[in-house]
Amino acid sequence: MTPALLLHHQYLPGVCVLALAGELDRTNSGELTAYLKRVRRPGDHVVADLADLSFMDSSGLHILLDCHRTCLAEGASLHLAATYGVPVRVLEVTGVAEYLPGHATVQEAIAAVLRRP
Amino acid sequence: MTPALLLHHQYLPGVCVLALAGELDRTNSGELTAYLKRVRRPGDHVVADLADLSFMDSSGLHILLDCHRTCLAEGASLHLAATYGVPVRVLEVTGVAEYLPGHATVQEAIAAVLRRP
Amino acid sequence: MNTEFELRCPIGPDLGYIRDLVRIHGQHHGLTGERLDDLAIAVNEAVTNVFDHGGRAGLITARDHEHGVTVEILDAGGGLTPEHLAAAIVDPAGNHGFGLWIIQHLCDEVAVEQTGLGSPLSLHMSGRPATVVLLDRSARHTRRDLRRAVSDPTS
Amino acid sequence: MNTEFELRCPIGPDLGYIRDLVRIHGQHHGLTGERLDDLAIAVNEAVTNVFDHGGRAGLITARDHEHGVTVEILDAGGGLTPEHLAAAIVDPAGNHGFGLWIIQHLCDEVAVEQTGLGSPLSLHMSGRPATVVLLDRSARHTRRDLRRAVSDPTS
Ligand SMILES: Nc1ncnc2c1ncn2[C@@H]1O[C@H](COP(=O)(O)OP(=O)(O)O)[C@@H](O)[C@H]1O
Ligand SMILES: Nc1ncnc2c1ncn2[C@@H]1O[C@H](COP(=O)(O)OP(=O)(O)O)[C@@H](O)[C@H]1O
Repeated sequence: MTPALLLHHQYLPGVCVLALAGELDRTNSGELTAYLKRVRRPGDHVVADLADLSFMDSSGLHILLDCHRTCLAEGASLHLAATYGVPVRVLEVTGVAEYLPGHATVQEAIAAVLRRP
Repeated sequence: MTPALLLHHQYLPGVCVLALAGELDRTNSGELTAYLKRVRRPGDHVVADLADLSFMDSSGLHILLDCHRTCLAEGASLHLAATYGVPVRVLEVTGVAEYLPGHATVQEAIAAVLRRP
Repeated sequence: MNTEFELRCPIGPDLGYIRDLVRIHGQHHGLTGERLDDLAIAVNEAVTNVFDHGGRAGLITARDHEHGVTVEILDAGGGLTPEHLAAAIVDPAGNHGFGLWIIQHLCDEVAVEQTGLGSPLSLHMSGRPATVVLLDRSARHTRRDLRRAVSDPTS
Repeated sequence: MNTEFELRCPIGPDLGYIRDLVRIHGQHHGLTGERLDDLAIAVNEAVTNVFDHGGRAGLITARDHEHGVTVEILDAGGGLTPEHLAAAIVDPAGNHGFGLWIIQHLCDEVAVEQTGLGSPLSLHMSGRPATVVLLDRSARHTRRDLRRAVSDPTS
């Protein structure tokens, strides 16, 4: 039984807002990779809303960093929103948090992304 | 580690209203026996509020039945309130539910007890 | 490496820990709602008996099957017999006898063996709804639903 | 009957089940909050490695101590070495290497043995607050609290 990972997205002009819910681990991280590839339009900024993500492992970190690099290469950026609990723990202990800007809410993340286009 | 069992009581004229919370099993059922003995005044009806009791085993049934018998011997009765989940399952499968009147709410249980003094 | 089990833990006095483990096991192997409660209730009664009547030590082993789980409670005391199971009665007027009755009425299959190592009690639980089992097996009692009864005390 | 463990389960692909078992074990043996998260995160990484780099089978054994718990992940493959642990680095620019780093930075003690049966990785977790451990050990990174940072992005 693979833990449930629920993925949703919403488009704003130049921004793909991605909501992750459930538990993200090695058994379902491929779903996130495929989803990102499918829904992110070239050049889009990405805001990843982690509010309902109760677990994230190192494979999740790798996907976020890959996404970050893809964004940078296209002049865009990846911002995280509502990070707490296990995801923030994993982001923190590895130092990855320092590479990925974090915001209290999705609204603030979107505002930050749109301020520096 | 013994699971937490929280016991509270409140007096009404002729009625002892007992609220049980947590998990009731063989490792802590002695606490309930002692508590009942201490707080129930002779002749009191008892209303046992099980709303926040998430587990009850057969030792809990024995205590309720003992209390029921003590009440009967003194012309009083034991009524249960807000029984669902595990406690109702155990009361049902043993047929004990048929001996102990059950009510949706504490208020209804108190009203029923006071109707037949 | 023997991994012909899904979960194993020694019998200890922390009944809440054992109930939680059994719930996690059942949940991850397809049991939900009342079936999950039933398994936790049954295992709890069996372990309580190991302390009340048995060797006060033993081993719990949980396995999964295509449609449900089996939990084996191995009492190091070895005193539990098929006769005890067969003799289980419910006597709300008396003071004893609920444990083995509850176990046999909540589980789909219950069996006890006697081995040199103790008396393993196997409780099998399928994933199908519990109501079926209750209607099936418990003709002895009126199966009125207390939750219905409590919401309408006149019924 | 060997009961020198508190909990044992075979390594299987249901990582969520293993995390839940480990959480129940830690919780009933005194771990709370972040310490409980840390243990679940570390065990999850170790078990993931058994699938990614190891024998894809093995055994998880949890024991409790006076002030905390130890979880042993025995990889049937036996390929994990102390050198792997020592070589663990974090390279946010690269693509690998987070698992063993995370394990060693979240647990109080980490050790690997090599036996004929496989490579048991022992993760020890005490009940004391995790922040102490982090401040202690992770001088390499600025330990700013992301939760503080996210509520004030300018800080
Ligand atoms: N693990 C055990 N070892 C020995 N005897 C047992 C064990 N479990 C149950 N029994 C026997 O079966 C009887 C019925 O048990 P049970 O239905 O659980 O009710 P109770 O525990 O209230 O007596 C016990 O009184 C005891 O004689
Ligand atoms: N169970 C294992 N068996 C064999 N080698 C392992 C095992 N776990 C880790 N390793 C080795 O240690 C390296 C670092 O592991 P880790 O830090 O988890 O990062 P990653 O899994 O991303 O490579 C692996 O690439 C592998 O060579």
